[in-house]
Amino acid sequence: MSDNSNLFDIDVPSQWCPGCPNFTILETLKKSFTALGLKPQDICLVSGIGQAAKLPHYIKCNFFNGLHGRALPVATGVAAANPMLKTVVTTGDGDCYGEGGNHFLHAMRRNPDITLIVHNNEIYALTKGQASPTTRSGEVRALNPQGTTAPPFNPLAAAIISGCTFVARGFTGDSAQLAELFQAALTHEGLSLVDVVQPCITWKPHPLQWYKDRAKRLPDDHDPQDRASALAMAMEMEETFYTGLYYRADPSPAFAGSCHEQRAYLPMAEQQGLSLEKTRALLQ
Amino acid sequence: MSDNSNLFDIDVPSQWCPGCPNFTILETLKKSFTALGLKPQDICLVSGIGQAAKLPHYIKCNFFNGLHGRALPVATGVAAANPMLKTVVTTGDGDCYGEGGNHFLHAMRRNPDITLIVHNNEIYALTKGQASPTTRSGEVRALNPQGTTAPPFNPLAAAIISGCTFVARGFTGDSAQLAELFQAALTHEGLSLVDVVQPCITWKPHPLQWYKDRAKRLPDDHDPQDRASALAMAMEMEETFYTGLYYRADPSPAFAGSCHEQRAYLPMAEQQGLSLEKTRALLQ
Amino acid sequence: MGEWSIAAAGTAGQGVQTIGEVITVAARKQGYAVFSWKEYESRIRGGQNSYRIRVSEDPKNAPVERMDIVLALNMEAAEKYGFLVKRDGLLLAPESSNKNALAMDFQALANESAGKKIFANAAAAGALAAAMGMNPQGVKSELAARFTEKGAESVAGNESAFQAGYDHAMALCKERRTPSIPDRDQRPEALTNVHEAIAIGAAYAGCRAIFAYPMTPSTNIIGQMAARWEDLGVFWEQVEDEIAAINMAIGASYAGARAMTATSGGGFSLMAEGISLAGMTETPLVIVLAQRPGPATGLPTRTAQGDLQFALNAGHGEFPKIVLAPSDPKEAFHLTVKAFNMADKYQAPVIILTDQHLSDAHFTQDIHPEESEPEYHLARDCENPPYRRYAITREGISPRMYPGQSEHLVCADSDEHDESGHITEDLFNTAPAMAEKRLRKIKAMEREIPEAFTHVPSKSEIILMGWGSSGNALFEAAEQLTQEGRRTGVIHFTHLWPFPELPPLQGEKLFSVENCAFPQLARLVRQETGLSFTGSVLRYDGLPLTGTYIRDLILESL
Amino acid sequence: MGEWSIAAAGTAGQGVQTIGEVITVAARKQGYAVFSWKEYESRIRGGQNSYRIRVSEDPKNAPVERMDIVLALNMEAAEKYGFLVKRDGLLLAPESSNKNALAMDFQALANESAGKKIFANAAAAGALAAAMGMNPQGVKSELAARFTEKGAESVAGNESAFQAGYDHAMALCKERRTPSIPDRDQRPEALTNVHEAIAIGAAYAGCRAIFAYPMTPSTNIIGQMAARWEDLGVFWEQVEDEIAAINMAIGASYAGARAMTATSGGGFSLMAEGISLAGMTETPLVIVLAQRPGPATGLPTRTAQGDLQFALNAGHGEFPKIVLAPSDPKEAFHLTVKAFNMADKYQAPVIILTDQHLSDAHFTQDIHPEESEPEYHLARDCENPPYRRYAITREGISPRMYPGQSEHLVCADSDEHDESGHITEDLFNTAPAMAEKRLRKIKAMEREIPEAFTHVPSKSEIILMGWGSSGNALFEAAEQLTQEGRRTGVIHFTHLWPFPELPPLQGEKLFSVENCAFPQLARLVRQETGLSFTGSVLRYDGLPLTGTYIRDLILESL
Ligand SMILES: Cc1ncc(C[n+]2csc(CCOP(=O)(O)OP(=O)(O)O)c2C)c(N)n1
Ligand SMILES: Cc1ncc(C[n+]2csc(CCOP(=O)(O)OP(=O)(O)O)c2C)c(N)n1
Ligand code: SF4
Ligand code: SF4
Ligand SMILES: [Mg+2]
Ligand SMILES: [Mg+2]
Repeated sequence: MSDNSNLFDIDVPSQWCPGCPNFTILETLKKSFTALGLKPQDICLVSGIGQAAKLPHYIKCNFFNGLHGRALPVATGVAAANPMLKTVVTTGDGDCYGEGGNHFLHAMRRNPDITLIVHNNEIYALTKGQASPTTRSGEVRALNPQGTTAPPFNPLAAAIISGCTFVARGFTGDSAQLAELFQAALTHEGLSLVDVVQPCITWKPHPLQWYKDRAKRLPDDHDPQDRASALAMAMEMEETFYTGLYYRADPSPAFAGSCHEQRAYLPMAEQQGLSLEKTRALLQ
Repeated sequence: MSDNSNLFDIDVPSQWCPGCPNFTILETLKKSFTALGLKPQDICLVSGIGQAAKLPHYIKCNFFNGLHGRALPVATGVAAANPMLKTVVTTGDGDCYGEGGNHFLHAMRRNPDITLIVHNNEIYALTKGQASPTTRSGEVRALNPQGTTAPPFNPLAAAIISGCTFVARGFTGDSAQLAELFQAALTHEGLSLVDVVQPCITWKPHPLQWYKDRAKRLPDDHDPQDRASALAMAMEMEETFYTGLYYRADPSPAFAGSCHEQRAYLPMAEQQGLSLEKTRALLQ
Repeated sequence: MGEWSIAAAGTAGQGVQTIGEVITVAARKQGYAVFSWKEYESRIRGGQNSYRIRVSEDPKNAPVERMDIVLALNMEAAEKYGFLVKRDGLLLAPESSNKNALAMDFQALANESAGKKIFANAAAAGALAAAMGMNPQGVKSELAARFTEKGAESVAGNESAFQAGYDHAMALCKERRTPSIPDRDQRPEALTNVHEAIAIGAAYAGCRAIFAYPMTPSTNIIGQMAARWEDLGVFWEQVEDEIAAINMAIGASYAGARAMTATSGGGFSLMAEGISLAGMTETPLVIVLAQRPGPATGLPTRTAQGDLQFALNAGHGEFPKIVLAPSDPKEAFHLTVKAFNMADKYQAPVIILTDQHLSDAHFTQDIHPEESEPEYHLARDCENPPYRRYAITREGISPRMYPGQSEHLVCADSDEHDESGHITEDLFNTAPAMAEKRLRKIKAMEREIPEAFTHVPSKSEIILMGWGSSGNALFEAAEQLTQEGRRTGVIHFTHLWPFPELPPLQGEKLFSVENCAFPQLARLVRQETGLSFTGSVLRYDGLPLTGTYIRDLILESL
Repeated sequence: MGEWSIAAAGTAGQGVQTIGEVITVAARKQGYAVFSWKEYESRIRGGQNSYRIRVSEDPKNAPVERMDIVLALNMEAAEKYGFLVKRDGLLLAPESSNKNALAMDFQALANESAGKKIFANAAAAGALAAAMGMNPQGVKSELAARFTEKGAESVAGNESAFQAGYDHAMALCKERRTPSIPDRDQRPEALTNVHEAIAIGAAYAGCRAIFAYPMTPSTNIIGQMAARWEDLGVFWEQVEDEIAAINMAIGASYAGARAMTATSGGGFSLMAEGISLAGMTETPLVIVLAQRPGPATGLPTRTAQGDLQFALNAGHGEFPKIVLAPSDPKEAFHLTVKAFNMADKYQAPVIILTDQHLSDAHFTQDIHPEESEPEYHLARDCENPPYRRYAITREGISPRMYPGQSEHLVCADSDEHDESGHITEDLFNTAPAMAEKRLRKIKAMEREIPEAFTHVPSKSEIILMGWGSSGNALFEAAEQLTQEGRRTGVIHFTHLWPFPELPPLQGEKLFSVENCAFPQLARLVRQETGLSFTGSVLRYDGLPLTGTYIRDLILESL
């Protein structure tokens, strides 16, 4: 094994464009797993469809690469069935906020113990450059030759107002911070959101420099416990996108938590069904 | 015609429970139409499925009573096809924020010229009392005998952060205010949201008094132009629900507006297709 | 020996349900088999609904068209349901409207006897018990049992009103031929319901989780899981929409849990993509599709069998699936266990078709759970490492492990994939081989599909073919027709896909019998066998098929 | 006279598309008919893709299996596509790998001649032009035309590299038999594409709005609307999901606009409930389902005909729908006009089935728009007030007005409803009458369904039955088989539902020919006619059916 290699490396050729910042997310995620002492079998990646959603193929672990837009419900099912797995969703802005918007909304409320990583490139990359929910208004995309008109969806604000207790934004240009955010998110109980600004270098919604000019770490005095100021920062989207941990509160009770506790965290696969005796009694 | 009767009365027996506050919404809406000088043919009501969504049947006007959760996209299609219609969606909390959550999210961004009235009874009434997205946590509902665990969805906050320029909450116990809100919403260009607190007197998520104790008009000094304070008020949900106009900004360009302008507001039904000549030319 | 058919009708909230239930339980305690069903409007209060009861010595688990007695709690109910009364039957109603009607002012009786009009339904129950010739003590004590919680006053009021109604009717009924239901020294089989049997069957079959969105008439399945959580032990979650429901169930199942969902037509439509996902990822999944008349919202509280072809073909692309359809609680229980077993073994979606009628009907029928056994097919370990989730095998079935079970990684993919679960673009070998592997499972599945249930006496002139919910009605129709000189056999399908073998036929006239408007079973049978039908008996008014209905239409079309 | 089949292959981004396009246009300008198609991986960069070109004097609008020349821009492409070369064909590649291969270092040639390796694809184009025996001036000027925008330097570089490649290949090719494409004094018919024909056909048919969510291979339909907005004048909106798409289209259509949506399998699954809604509310709707191999995500950039049965049965409940399937741009254009006309007339959903192959292929074919005419069926006024949206009529078709048109109110309902559009619970009359009314429309629709296209010479031994995209391949297979002494006829379906009449058959051996793994057309034909098939020719590797492929499998199975 070379120096850079790690437990999570796998020999599957990538379908991403060479040099895509998705690789930064991939490598950072692998390193974060390693840093947390996780092993491939401890992890279950769940994704939908899109460039982002191909990530699970490039990491050695369990994965379920499902339908476009449906990663969160699948992951919720996984988290319900096996609380011992570290369930991580890796998805795109189209996958998660477009087709999957309703699940996003309700996952925030339901609070399954999942780390949600959104590769936010403000575009539908795999289908060749259409606008996504996070595309800024006025930008030209494949199906908007005259520019989009709708304002972008604000995932951080949506998460904060919906009860999510871990809301962060990363940037592929700042992998050190990204690693910190991933590790913090992975250890947070309940749903944690890391929306990652991920420039697409092929469809180029913007040149790389554009992102670099705008990405700024949250000011040092930002207090992630302060929901109101987190929300205010999240609403600032025009010229700067602040990166870092916007909001973190004490974890709320996680989805299915009391059921897991009652079953001593036994995976459902190992649980018994209703006994014949009890069945007979109930059928009387 | 009796004193109370109006242009919008229709002789269709109601399927609502006698005394349901839905009748207040119905009557207030009819009066608002009258007050604005609208005629039945000017209006198109669109609804989904639920008790709330039956409203169009009880009012004399055009209507499309569609699928559960899909009122907003149908209404968006109507608004695109005929800008001369006053398109109004009447829906329930389950219909709009549950099954229809993704459309809600994106309608806020797309901004079709629609008035969206949500009968928010914090319950799925028609299907007999299950929790809805707006049910408060800890409350007992048909499928939550031990109480729900998720925090409620906050439609006002969601609308405000998503670019909606008219966000209000009404209460069936305050029909004077409701009438004001309806009329203001109906005259607002683009999407306007009126979430109406509508107690269900049959499944009784709470006794009527519970609502009366908690409903309060927004303080006089509330400035609906101030988005931050509108958002802050919307986030206050625990003990009081403030009613009134939370937020109103200058209308953003409405969905399909430039297309309508270009076609001189001609309904699509009256527009011509591609001429034979031009077709022939394009096929060369 | 005889049998009696009764309907209690009235406005939602007037106590029809209570009357139906106490009569049902009391008749059972007197030693009789009861079959009951309901029909009601899609609203919470108001409207006119009815509760139908069939009482017999031996179980007669099918609805009938006409009633010996109709109890109408108000005059609109009398108006609406009066036609149900048999020629020599009886209508009990507040006012008299025709020669078969007995007028009894239930409210006045209640007021006189118990001081309050709200006891009117107790008076009506008394009148019904009298008209039926039941043991009044039994009904009365059932009534009392239901009101003890509300206090002694309520019990006493109900009792007085009941007695008044009973006495009054006894006096009036004397001259009339009425049913008679004397005590019998016999315990009937259990009172069971199809969706309850599915819920219990699922728990017995090892189902650990159900994810569903409320939709009539499927809601009572997750409702059972929620209400009987302590007993059944199945984790349940009401979700934001049906797409979430099926994808969560798939996620849980991928993670090793036996999981299910339940819905009705509209929700099932929304699940089509998820069904295809289960097909591609080879994830076991049980879906109950409780039918109601469509299209779209249709008649939400009524019954139909209109989703057969859709269920058979739901989901884009090609993949094996299994479609089952019980006709009663016993079949429902055993088919549910089979559904979980087959889903697990073949790693495929299984659809169980029920309908509103089955959802709301109660049958007299014992279920013997030991006749079915949960079989588990998760691989306990990997026999030939490295583990490949989609290893190509002779029968098409790959060993399935669950994520976290061991160091063997479980990689599932909705794209076309290689044996290890990774996306493939290899069109020469991998992609077609995977398509073949998946479809090969159908051959193996077919071995577990029994021949269609067939009862065709030799020299039959007619064969009635039906499926699912109409089972008992088919047999009653065949019996009636045979008695009337038209020897008639029955082929009834509880397994619809893979399509079962049919016995060799002898040129009988074939009729499909379907609770829908556009023959779907007939098309399926023709597609699979080439057989032609003489005709179809179709019912599409939202009500269940009955023996008489079928018989009448067969005779008309002969 | 002859015909030539060429493939240009390489990595996405290497210029395969450019080479294919300039050769296509140049060959057309030389007076030839060209048919081209593409196959490519589901990724943005990398992978190995190919662009296939068939050049002939008369149009030959079908793909073929083997190539006269394969141009491989890199050695992986040579490896992957080398097998495509006919026995006496030619492989042009950077290095030599087998006896049919000509090695030409395109990069070196470009570097030497034009000073930059990036002109390698121009060198390759030159080599290809030489190997094909094309007029080099024509190709060169097409190349120049594409690069003028990039400046004179780019044009010059491309030109030099092209010339170098051309000269080099001319020298090398001399000893080899190569195709030859001399100038011809003939203008071929137009170069057309199915999805383009659908977009233009829709605009011509009066379509005013399209709502869609991106999904390969359907995206280029809304893509045409967006890119050619000024010309086509169709309002378009990219929406949040497919459920929104179909419901918006229904909303617009209810409001009087001719409206459509387009999607692929997964998105179509999500639309099933909306299709049922269109059925119930009797709202005209045109849906293009561009198929790709499933289930689930499947092979997103490949082709298949795997959604036939699903399309026929999509949506819960029972309602009339129409399913059409063009095999080429001309049919696509006319069927699109027909789809809008029929949707409007019968107030029902119409599904047009295409696939990835049709989405990406270009045909040489003139389309004569005047052969179809948009017919509008909106009622201009109410003849018998009061206006009732669902008035029951003999044919089942009610006059349709639009909201806001006049004081007549247009009330549409997804619940079962009465004539005025209000919810009904009347099971005795209204509900069954409405179900009948809707289904009655099928009878009327059937009159507009022509007999299946049939070309069966007398004394045919074999009949090939296919549908949609495979049309021309079927005819080529039949021709080949007939020439080889197996007289073969063709029945090709462009109208699939209502199912068309078939001509009387004479006991020929029937084969269904389908771009899928589990015969679906065969099941449909059997369901509707009782006919049995001798076998099926199935292709499920994501590539289109070809004449040779069909012929080979037929001969194998005889
Ligand atoms: C139901 C469905 N609709 C549409 C698609 C087509 N599709 C695949 S990926 C994609 C967009 C992906 O965008 P995003 O999630 O932002 O990922 P990116 O490619 O940008 O990383 C779409 C629309 C699909 N696979 N399934
Ligand atoms: C696809 C689909 N899923 C589920 C249903 C069943 N359903 C009908 S109404 C309803 C809930 C309605 O709740 P809400 O919108 O809050 O209206 P309310 O009855 O409370 O006024 C549900 C779940 C349906 N009709 N369609
Ligand atoms: S298309 Fe864009 S997002 Fe996708 S791999 Fe290439 S650079 Fe990355
Ligand atoms: S169930 Fe509740 S919401 Fe519905 S009509 Fe009755 S009181 Fe109103
Ligand atoms: Mg993206
Ligand atoms: Mg509600």
